[in-house]
Amino acid sequence: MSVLKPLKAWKHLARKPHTIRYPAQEHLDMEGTRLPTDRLRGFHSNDLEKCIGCRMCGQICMNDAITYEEIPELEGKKGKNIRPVVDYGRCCFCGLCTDICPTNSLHLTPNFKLVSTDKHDYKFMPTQLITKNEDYEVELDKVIFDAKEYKEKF
Amino acid sequence: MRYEEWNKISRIASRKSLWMLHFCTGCGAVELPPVMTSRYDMERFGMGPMATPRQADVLLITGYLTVKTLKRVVNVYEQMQSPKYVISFGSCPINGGMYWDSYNTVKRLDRYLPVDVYVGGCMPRPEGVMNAFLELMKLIDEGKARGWEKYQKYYEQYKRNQKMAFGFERGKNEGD
Amino acid sequence: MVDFLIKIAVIALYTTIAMLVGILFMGIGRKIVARVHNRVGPPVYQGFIDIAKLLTKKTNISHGWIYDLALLFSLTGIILTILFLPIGGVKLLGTEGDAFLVLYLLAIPALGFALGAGASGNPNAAIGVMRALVMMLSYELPFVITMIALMIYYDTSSIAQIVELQRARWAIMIPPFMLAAAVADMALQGMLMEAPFDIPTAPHEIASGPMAEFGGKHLGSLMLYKAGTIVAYTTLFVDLFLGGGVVMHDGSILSYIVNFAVWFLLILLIFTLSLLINASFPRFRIEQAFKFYWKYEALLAFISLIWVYLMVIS
Amino acid sequence: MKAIEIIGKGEEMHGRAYIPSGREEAGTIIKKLKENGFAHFVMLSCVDWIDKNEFELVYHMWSYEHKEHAMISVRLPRDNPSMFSMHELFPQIETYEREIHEMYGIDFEGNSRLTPFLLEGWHDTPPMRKDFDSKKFAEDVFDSIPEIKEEEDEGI
Repeated sequence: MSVLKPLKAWKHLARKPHTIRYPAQEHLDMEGTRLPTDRLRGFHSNDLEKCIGCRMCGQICMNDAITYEEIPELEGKKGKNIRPVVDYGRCCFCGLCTDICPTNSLHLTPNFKLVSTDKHDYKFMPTQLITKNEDYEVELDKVIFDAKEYKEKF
Repeated sequence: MRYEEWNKISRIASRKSLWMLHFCTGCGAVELPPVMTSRYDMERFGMGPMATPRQADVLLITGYLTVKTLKRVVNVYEQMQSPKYVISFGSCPINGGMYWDSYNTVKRLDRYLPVDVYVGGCMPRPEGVMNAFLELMKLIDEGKARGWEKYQKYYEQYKRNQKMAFGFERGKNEGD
Repeated sequence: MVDFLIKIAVIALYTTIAMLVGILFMGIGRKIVARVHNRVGPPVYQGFIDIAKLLTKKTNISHGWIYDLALLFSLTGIILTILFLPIGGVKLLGTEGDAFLVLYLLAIPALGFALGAGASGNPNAAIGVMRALVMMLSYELPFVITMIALMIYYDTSSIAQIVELQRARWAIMIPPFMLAAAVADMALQGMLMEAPFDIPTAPHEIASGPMAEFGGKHLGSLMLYKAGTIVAYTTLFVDLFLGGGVVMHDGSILSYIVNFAVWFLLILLIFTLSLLINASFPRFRIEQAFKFYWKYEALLAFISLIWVYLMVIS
Repeated sequence: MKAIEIIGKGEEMHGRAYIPSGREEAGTIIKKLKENGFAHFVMLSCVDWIDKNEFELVYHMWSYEHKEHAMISVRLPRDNPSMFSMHELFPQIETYEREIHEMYGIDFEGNSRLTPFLLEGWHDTPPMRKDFDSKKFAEDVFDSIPEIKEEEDEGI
């Protein structure tokens, strides 16, 4: 009886729901990997020590999202003392800026959650507190999103 | 019962029962099905899609807004019954996003409608969308989500900006 | 005088309880549908929150006094229907021939709803009202035939008496009424506007139909009306076929409580069944629904009527 | 390439038949192709060749019989461009013509529905023309809209 076939849906009553109770529960995929994975293109992180202020990222950015700001504390180091400021009201997370970056200091982190009531919160200088920088992998809890929190390495 | 207490009951009730308008303007509409359906299930918070603006509490601006859509969005927003809230998704309503030099995309939504919560990303993942809903609930609970009062207070400024975007003023300046 | 005041107090209590049960059932219904969809669903008390939110909304758009009063009209109609139905074997109002009265009263809330929706002037509401009235016309034929079968069998036209006469065994245990109960259950599906007969309020086709222009406090009272209909229609079904949930007859306080609990469980069962059907079937178009009721349902109802008639005369 | 055989001119381009045509003969070519199996009118597109000072209208057609894609190209001058409407042959061309009229400012003789279509209150150069500076327009129009000025007190 094809009329009664939809009643197969009642089997879900006896099952555990498929839902992820999001704020309380982590999103895992079938193999148990945490989602989103580390390859997700979220907000940038920039190693201010490694960055040389070459303006390459701003030139390649097709959305005009990257502007530069001066950090006087960086005077006297290699390169210029300007560092990129990303406007996330423009950025489309294409990753061209990280590909072109000659020192590999600019990365896209899997951090994507930013909810705010003020639109000016979306323009900031991506920074990173680096303890060990030989690894490409970015340690998430070491990323900070405010230039004011920048501390010198030594 | 005093007005303040009544207000508090209203806030508590509307926080747990936010009905969103099912009106999708841009690419962010794709992020809503996982949020609405069984994977993230926003009905856990009492949220649900509603068919008409009269019944809805939350207006979602899911992505870019063209001038033509803005006209409809403003109509829809004014039909909603207050307290009403606006959530803007993604980069485009913040500062133009990918369409920053487009001839037809209004770039900063807060000049035309009062926005309560912004979500970053292009587009945000469903977790980001859920975060925005939770943030809005928190704001309502604290009594800070007052976009609709702002819209009433600065109505003339909003109307002037909307008219400028719709091209009435533009046409007048050129003399036709 | 005191008797009169006590009666009024009891009526108020019953109406309140019926409304609260209806609102609770809306929450339970959403939970059940969510579970069939493999979701978690809202909390069970969600209906109370929704109504509280709608009644505390700050602006309300009115479309004239017909729009405002029509909802009161339908709310009154549904409360009156509840009062004429024995709940847990307790009869509040009612007299000889109230089965016919209830049939008329069932039409009043739908008409009030239609009046309000028509006054809103929205074209979607007009389409929805037209469909709702066609739907009413379609489900009433099989439902009335099953009711006539019951009246012939029990030789009375009072619902309270039908409930009384089912003491020995419930109507659903008699073979022809099994068929009649199946017919009446599908008619109930149309009365509650659940799928597959939810075309009058199809949310994504005609923007929730008659409710298209309702918002704020108006939608809140509409949800109260909806809660009332859930209780009224399921109670009608339970009264007609399941003996009104009466299991103890000695008239003690305990029997009141037990009968009430059984009534609650039975309407919950009927409502759950209706929702499970709602959650698993797609929607009929209006002419398909009409055909379903007037062709298959009416035929089955007629068969049960003839069967009952043959049983009575033999 | 069947389309080239039917018309008797044109060349193969990326696996498709490319048939250059004059403004007047395009109608007869499309009609002939339609009669010979090219029953599906896919779309009408337009290219602004600003260096050569001309527009190129491309009529894309598909044949289910020959499994072949044919492109009929018509070149028009950039000042006062106009073309014959073909909505008698394929009714759906009317919509493409409306869009191209709006986006490029090309006039289609015989199309009675060249009314505002996608744009809202447009008074400028048609936006898809290459001499239209989209960035400057966006800056002029949308960036000039002022922010909402809020008063200091939060007593609302």
